Amino acid sequence: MSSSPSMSSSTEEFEQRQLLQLSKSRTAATEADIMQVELDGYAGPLDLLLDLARNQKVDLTKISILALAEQYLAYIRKARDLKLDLAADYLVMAAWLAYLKSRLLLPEPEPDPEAEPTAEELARHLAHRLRRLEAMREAAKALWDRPQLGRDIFPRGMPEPVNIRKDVTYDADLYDLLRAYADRRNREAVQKVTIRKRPVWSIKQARQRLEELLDLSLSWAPLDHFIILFATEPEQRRSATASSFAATLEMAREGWLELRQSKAFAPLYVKKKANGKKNET
Amino acid sequence: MSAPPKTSDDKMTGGNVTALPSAERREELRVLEAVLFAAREPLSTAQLAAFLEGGDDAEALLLELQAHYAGRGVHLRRIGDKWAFRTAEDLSWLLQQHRKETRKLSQAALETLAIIAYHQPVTRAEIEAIRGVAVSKGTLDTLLQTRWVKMRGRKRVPGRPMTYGTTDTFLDHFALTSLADLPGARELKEAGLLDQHLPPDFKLPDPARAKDHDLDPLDDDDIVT
Amino acid sequence: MSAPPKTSDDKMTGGNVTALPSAERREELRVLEAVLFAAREPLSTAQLAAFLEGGDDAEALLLELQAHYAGRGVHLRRIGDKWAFRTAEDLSWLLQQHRKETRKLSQAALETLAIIAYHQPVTRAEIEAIRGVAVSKGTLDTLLQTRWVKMRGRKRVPGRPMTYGTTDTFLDHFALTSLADLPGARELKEAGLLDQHLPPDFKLPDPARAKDHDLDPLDDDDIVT
Repeated sequence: MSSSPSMSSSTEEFEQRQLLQLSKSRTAATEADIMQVELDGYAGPLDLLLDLARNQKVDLTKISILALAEQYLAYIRKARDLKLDLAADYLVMAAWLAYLKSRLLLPEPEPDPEAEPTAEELARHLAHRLRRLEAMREAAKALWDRPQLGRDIFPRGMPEPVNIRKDVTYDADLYDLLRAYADRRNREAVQKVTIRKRPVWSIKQARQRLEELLDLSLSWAPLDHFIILFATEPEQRRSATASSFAATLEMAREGWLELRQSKAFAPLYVKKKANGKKNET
Repeated sequence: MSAPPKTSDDKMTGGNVTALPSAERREELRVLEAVLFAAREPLSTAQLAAFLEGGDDAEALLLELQAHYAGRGVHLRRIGDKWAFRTAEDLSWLLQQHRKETRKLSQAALETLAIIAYHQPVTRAEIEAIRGVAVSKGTLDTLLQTRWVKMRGRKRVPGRPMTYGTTDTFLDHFALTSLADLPGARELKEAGLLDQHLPPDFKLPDPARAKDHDLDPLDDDDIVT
Repeated sequence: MSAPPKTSDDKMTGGNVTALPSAERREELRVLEAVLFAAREPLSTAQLAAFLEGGDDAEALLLELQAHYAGRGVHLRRIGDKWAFRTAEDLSWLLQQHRKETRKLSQAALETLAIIAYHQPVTRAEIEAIRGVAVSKGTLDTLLQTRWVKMRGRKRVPGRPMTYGTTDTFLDHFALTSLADLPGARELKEAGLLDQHLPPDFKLPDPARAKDHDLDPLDDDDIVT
């Protein structure tokens, strides 16, 4: 039953479904986008009230709200007797109707404009809400029964679309034309200077060379000496120095070479550690 | 029909030769007829007027054309401020082969559509107050997807909730000339059932929460479009 | 139109009351009208006859409907043995909307046009050599569209590349009497458009002297309209 632990986390929807086993079969509001035969039930307490009101078989304007409240409360009581979980909004409605019922049964105090609405007013308002809901239900049906495009009435089967033809005209004047030509010729006529691609030493390249050279050198040596050995062109030296410096820091961090410098801007000395391990180990 | 038919021309002229439709006017009617016949989607009076050369009143010409087609197999329908030729609804049985798979709406969606149509511009909270249950996001999505419903701007109340209304596509689909043609619209209005301005306790039958739901009545001014 | 118009109804009945279309016949006309309106393709007389209940002659009814639409914006046209509503021929202009739009030539197009003007007949590869950048097909298409540029024949070299030149429309648009009016190097320098210090081997071709004698004339295949 609904009280079992596995069901205790049931959603409101589930609780409604439980309640609705009591009610007669009907379609109800659904989250689904398309019409389908939905779980039997009511779309909320107002829907239930409206159904009960219809059972009074009178015009909704002449409905007895007191009788309706009693029917609703009886319905809820029955649901609880069957130990059905009820959605909170059904219970809120029950509480409110119990309150309304008690007020309808009590003699009304002297009308006080400052006080809350009288029981009569509350009852009238509820009746109005029910009428409004019913009116919208009927309107929905009447709307759907109207002739519908594509179902009952049809547009032209072979529409003849309007062709929009764009007549594009271009504009340019002679000055623009000559300016464009002269500018291009000026640019092309100036002797072509090709800027040679400057070789750039990557840190990886620098490190590879340094590793090779350091393998051959067993004592302290200035880093610059190594750089001169592999960066033979003067124009490469700046890039090679930067990359080599970064590479030596990396290698020192990995613990396979030592670095030494006497003061700022002094030559940087490097030496392979005696038990230095290579990167790839 | 046993008597010789009175034609629309007879009615218009009433025997007065000066009131005869001029050749120009007839030509304007032909133009409107051709453009409307060729189009599949409804065209606005302004769009149609652009096809007319003379200073003739497009509206008057369209009404004349509409009258001309009144008893025919094809009708000129007015849809909001737009116009379109559509087959006569009583001939629907002939055209079943053209019938498209009609979009089916859930009861909740259909009810929500009706509430939006009759109460627009209306907020989600107002729809919920009428139906007495929450409106799922899917329902509004579905209605927006059909293009029958559109957002109509935010209401100028705290929280600035979005309001919803119907479109011209809605009018076209349900063969409505205007919202005043909604089934029973006048009766519902007279019965006060379309009134948004309700006492606070209308909103929820929960006395504890009733006062939170005091909504300002909707004016057109509230709608920022 | 000064005389009271004869309406189509008058024409049909010819004043003979017995020849009046009966209510049934009118209904059959409505049916044909609606079916033809909603049809997605022209329908044969036999197909249309299937929609008629009575034993009425479909052909005769269709001819009557056709006569009814004869002076209207829409005609019922017979296409082979089939029927369809079509916009009246004389109103077909309604379905053609011309929209005029003036665009400025892009810098690339302007440059290419200028190179074609001075260096014609010139191949695409030659234009690219002068510009130093590729010429897109779109640029050449645009120039052909302006009608300022035309194809001038294929060059008698391997690959037989197409050459381009300018048209009379070009001369007209830029208010030039002939290509000889295009300013030469000296004038361009005077106008400050060309650099004063250009290499001695700098040459500006004389487009007026351009001859087509070393070109193969255009084939039919070359003509792209």
